[in-house]
Amino acid sequence: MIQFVNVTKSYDSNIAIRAVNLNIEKGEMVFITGPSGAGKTTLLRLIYRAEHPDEGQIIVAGWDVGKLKDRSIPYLRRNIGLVFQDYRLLQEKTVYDNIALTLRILKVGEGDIKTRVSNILKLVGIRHKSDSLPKDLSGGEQQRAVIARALVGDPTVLLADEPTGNLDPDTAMGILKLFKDINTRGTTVLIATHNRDLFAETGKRVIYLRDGEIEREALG
Amino acid sequence: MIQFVNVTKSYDSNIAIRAVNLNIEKGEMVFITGPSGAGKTTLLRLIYRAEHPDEGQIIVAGWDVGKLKDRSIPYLRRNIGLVFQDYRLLQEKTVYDNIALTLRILKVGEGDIKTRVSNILKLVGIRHKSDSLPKDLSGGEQQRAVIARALVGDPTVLLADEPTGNLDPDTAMGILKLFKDINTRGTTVLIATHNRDLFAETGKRVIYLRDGEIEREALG
Amino acid sequence: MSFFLFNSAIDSLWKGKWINLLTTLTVAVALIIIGIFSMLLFNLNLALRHWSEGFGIIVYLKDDINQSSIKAVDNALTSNRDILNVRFISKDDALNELKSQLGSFGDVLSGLEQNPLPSSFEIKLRPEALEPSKVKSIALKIKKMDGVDDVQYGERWVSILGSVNKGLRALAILLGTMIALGIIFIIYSSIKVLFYRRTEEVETLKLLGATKAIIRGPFLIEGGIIGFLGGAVSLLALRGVYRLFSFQIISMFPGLMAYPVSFLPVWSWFVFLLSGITLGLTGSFIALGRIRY
Amino acid sequence: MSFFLFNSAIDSLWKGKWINLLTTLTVAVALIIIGIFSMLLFNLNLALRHWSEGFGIIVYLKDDINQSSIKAVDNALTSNRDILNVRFISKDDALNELKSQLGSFGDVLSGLEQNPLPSSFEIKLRPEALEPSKVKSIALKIKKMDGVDDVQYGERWVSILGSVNKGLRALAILLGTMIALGIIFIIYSSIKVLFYRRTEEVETLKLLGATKAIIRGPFLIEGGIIGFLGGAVSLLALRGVYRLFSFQIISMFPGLMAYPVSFLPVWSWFVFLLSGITLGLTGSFIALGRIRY
Ligand SMILES: Nc1ncnc2c1ncn2[C@@H]1O[C@H](COP(=O)(O)OP(=O)(O)OP(=O)(O)O)[C@@H](O)[C@H]1O
Ligand SMILES: Nc1ncnc2c1ncn2[C@@H]1O[C@H](COP(=O)(O)OP(=O)(O)OP(=O)(O)O)[C@@H](O)[C@H]1O
Ligand SMILES: [Mg+2]
Ligand SMILES: [Mg+2]
Repeated sequence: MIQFVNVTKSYDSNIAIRAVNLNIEKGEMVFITGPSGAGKTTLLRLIYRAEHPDEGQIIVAGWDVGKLKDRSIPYLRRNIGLVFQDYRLLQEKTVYDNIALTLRILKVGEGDIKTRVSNILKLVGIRHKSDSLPKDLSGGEQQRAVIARALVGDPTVLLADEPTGNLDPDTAMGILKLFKDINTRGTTVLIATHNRDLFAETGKRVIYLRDGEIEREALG
Repeated sequence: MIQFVNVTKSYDSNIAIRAVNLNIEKGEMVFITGPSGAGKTTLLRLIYRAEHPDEGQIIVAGWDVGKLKDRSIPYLRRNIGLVFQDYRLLQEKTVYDNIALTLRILKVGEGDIKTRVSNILKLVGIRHKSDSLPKDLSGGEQQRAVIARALVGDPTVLLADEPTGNLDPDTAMGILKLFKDINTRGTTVLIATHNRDLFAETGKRVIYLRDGEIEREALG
Repeated sequence: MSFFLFNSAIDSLWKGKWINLLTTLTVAVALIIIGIFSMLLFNLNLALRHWSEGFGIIVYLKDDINQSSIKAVDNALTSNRDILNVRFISKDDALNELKSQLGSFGDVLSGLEQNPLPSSFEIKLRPEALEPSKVKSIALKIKKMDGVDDVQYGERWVSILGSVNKGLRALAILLGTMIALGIIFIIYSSIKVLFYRRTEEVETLKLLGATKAIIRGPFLIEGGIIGFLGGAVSLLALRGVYRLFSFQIISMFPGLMAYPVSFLPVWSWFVFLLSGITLGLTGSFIALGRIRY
Repeated sequence: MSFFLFNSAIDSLWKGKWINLLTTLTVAVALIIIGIFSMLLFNLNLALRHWSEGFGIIVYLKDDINQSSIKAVDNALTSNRDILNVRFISKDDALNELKSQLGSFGDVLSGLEQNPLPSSFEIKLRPEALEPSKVKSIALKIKKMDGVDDVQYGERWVSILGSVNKGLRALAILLGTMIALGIIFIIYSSIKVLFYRRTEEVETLKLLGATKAIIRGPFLIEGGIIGFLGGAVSLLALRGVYRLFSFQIISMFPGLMAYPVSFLPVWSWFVFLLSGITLGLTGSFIALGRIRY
């Protein structure tokens, strides 16, 4: 589903991703971990073409991401659910509208949107905040809204960047269960996190990044 | 140093802080924890007068915060170092300028600013990012920049909201040590966090919030 | 789908209602300035035409001319397409006119044994022909006709008229360009406000898989609506200004304007609305710039 | 401290250099429009004064007037503060003038045994006195003098002059108000751009303990600099426009303007720069609004 062949990405001064080879099968659930600045976010950004690789080849769901034309990028991204480390909720829209946006871009009908959004809000536990603006949510509530937005479109691939940084352990475990469920239904899931508790005892693949290189792999 | 007497704060629909009584002595180090939405951020915001209490009295470093005149608020805040859950770094300024800002507001001379900023950057481990813009930092690097900004002014009180949400365990422990050091030098420190590892085995006071009420207190 | 685009445009219009109202009014003010300017030009043009009707050429005939030659000159003049109107003034008519012009001193002419004045034609030209060089060539052509002694016309008057026309045209180009530049700047910077408010939104939309059309759509719709409203407001305001001032202007220029001041012609209303929309769309488009993923 | 404020203003000016350049140009364009308009009014006023110098009042004296009465009228006229210039025209002068006016037909007057024309004074008024009601009252006063038969003047000419003056003033107020409104809108919305770009910054500054002065300072400095630059650019541009067009204007209005078109007077340059700064500061101040913690 996601394949990195010798991928390198550097910013002016420093190399964020160094000759990485990676192969994630359809339906897998994989964790990426490593110290701050190791390149986790950069690796995810390369997958959804927010960054262009300097070298190497990236294949995602059959698309050769490095060679993608500008106008094809939206269609790649429509297959990918994204949980951003910095949330990126639209401040002027309610939680409901923020989540509905994914579906509206996919041209889903408004009636359908209503049921799907309210289901997903219930799942992440912030249904009572449906009509609030992001600024009126606590940090953890915002994080759950972002997760809801990523899941609502039933993506083929889910990329989550530090999805539980602002969540208390109980809620974090609830979210992990959600990710596992959606993975069971066939979605490929890739989670970048510092939270060892999250992948401990899952039995899933964990990739350890350091200074842009894959240090080692293990099972959680 | 910080005293809450029967403080209540509610947003239109829901009560975020419910009749809270709290007394934090000068030089103490206290953790606040509790599930997402418990009111941790609101409690901190009440201290630096970003929110006005509906009821009750709040005394901070001798100021009656609830009765503070608009034009006195800046002078209250100059005693308080703030680590925001959502960072609030100025996107158009470099890391250096972001941190220097605190000192410039305090009318410190440029020469002095230079040494103090570079010292604090070394302490949090992002000295090499001094001239980067926030958008070019990883999540954890941004978090450390915010911590540096809060510490550089040598505040009487330090309020930190989820200061390690984006940090790997090792870096998080480094930051905790920093907080302990500054606390040893006399600064009152108040940290809101979900990260149990942070306060485990510190022997410091931990306040458990739930639904806006103090559920219990314990030593970490 | 397009319903969603339209919806989010309306939504955003409403959310930024103050700044949008401001933009609308700014566009309206700019269009009002253009409107007042057009109204002035339009009416000055009408007035010039009106005044120019008073301009005549006098064709003095030779003293020994016979009736058939007079007829020939008359025919030649009448068939000239630049000439609107031809009036024959006999020797007697001329003397009577001079007498009445001299007023109470006219009696001095009663003692004359012989009429020294020639007969003449008085010609009015079509307004279109009232250009200094044109008038000169017409006069020269007439002067060469058989039986014509001399041709006189207010050369100074024609040259003033020509100058005023030229001056107005230069002024129109100069001020018009300035104001047009001003409007472009206003719209551009107003839409930049919208855009700056929403760079984050645009970035996020890109990441969520929105196509360029989906991103641009609401901005363009918004810009178009603002432009349209600006045009409409300016028309209403102009109508108001016209109502307020037209009577005053008539009473201010009692000698100059014997007829009411005109509002802008109907077709130009549509030009106003359309240029509002076009300016709004163009401004939005420029402000959006090139969208890159 | 103020160094820091100034510094961060410069910093922010540079960071938003395109939008700020745009704002500066917009302000400049608005001021240029006002400038061209002022230049037009200023020159039209000069031209009106020049033309009005041709305006005269003729005072016809009674036929039986004696030399001492003429002297008395002359003295009375000369001592009138509204009268610039007095010229006596004797009966003979008058007849000669009429003859030369009639041109080749003037010979008809040679046969007269008695000069029927009266002697007269031709008066030029000061430009300041050239107001219809004022002219009328002067004429009436003169008519009542001993030995004066009649007073004639171009009533139509005076009323046109008055109308044009009134019209210009009305136009000045109308267009001036419109443009001033436009400028206020432009500055406001431009500073709003600055402000929207920096609401986050303002919020953060508040949380870091910045006083209102520290928050407002850079914005005000920035607005003032933009306004000043706008004023300076508009002055340069106006100077350029003047250079380009002044000669053409002279050649376009050969009859009307025998003297060169004037640029704006020096004191008005400072008015331009100062109003640029003031508008910039005012716009910034309004756009910043009330700062609350
Ligand atoms: N846009 C950019 N310009 C320059 N350098 C960048 C940019 N984005 C990231 N970097 C740098 O690349 C390195 C890897 O960054 P990345 O965000 O991938 O780290 P990360 O593993 O996600 O860290 P964290 O856990 O702190 O979020 C860091 O040193 C960072 O400073
Ligand atoms: N501005 C606001 N308007 C309305 N409700 C608000 C506002 N700010 C916070 N709330 C609500 O108040 C409650 C407490 O919020 P607070 O941010 O204090 O929680 P928290 O303990 O910091 O949570 P987290 O760990 O998720 O950051 C939440 O239910 C939140 O939705
Ligand atoms: Mg990251
Ligand atoms: Mg919080």
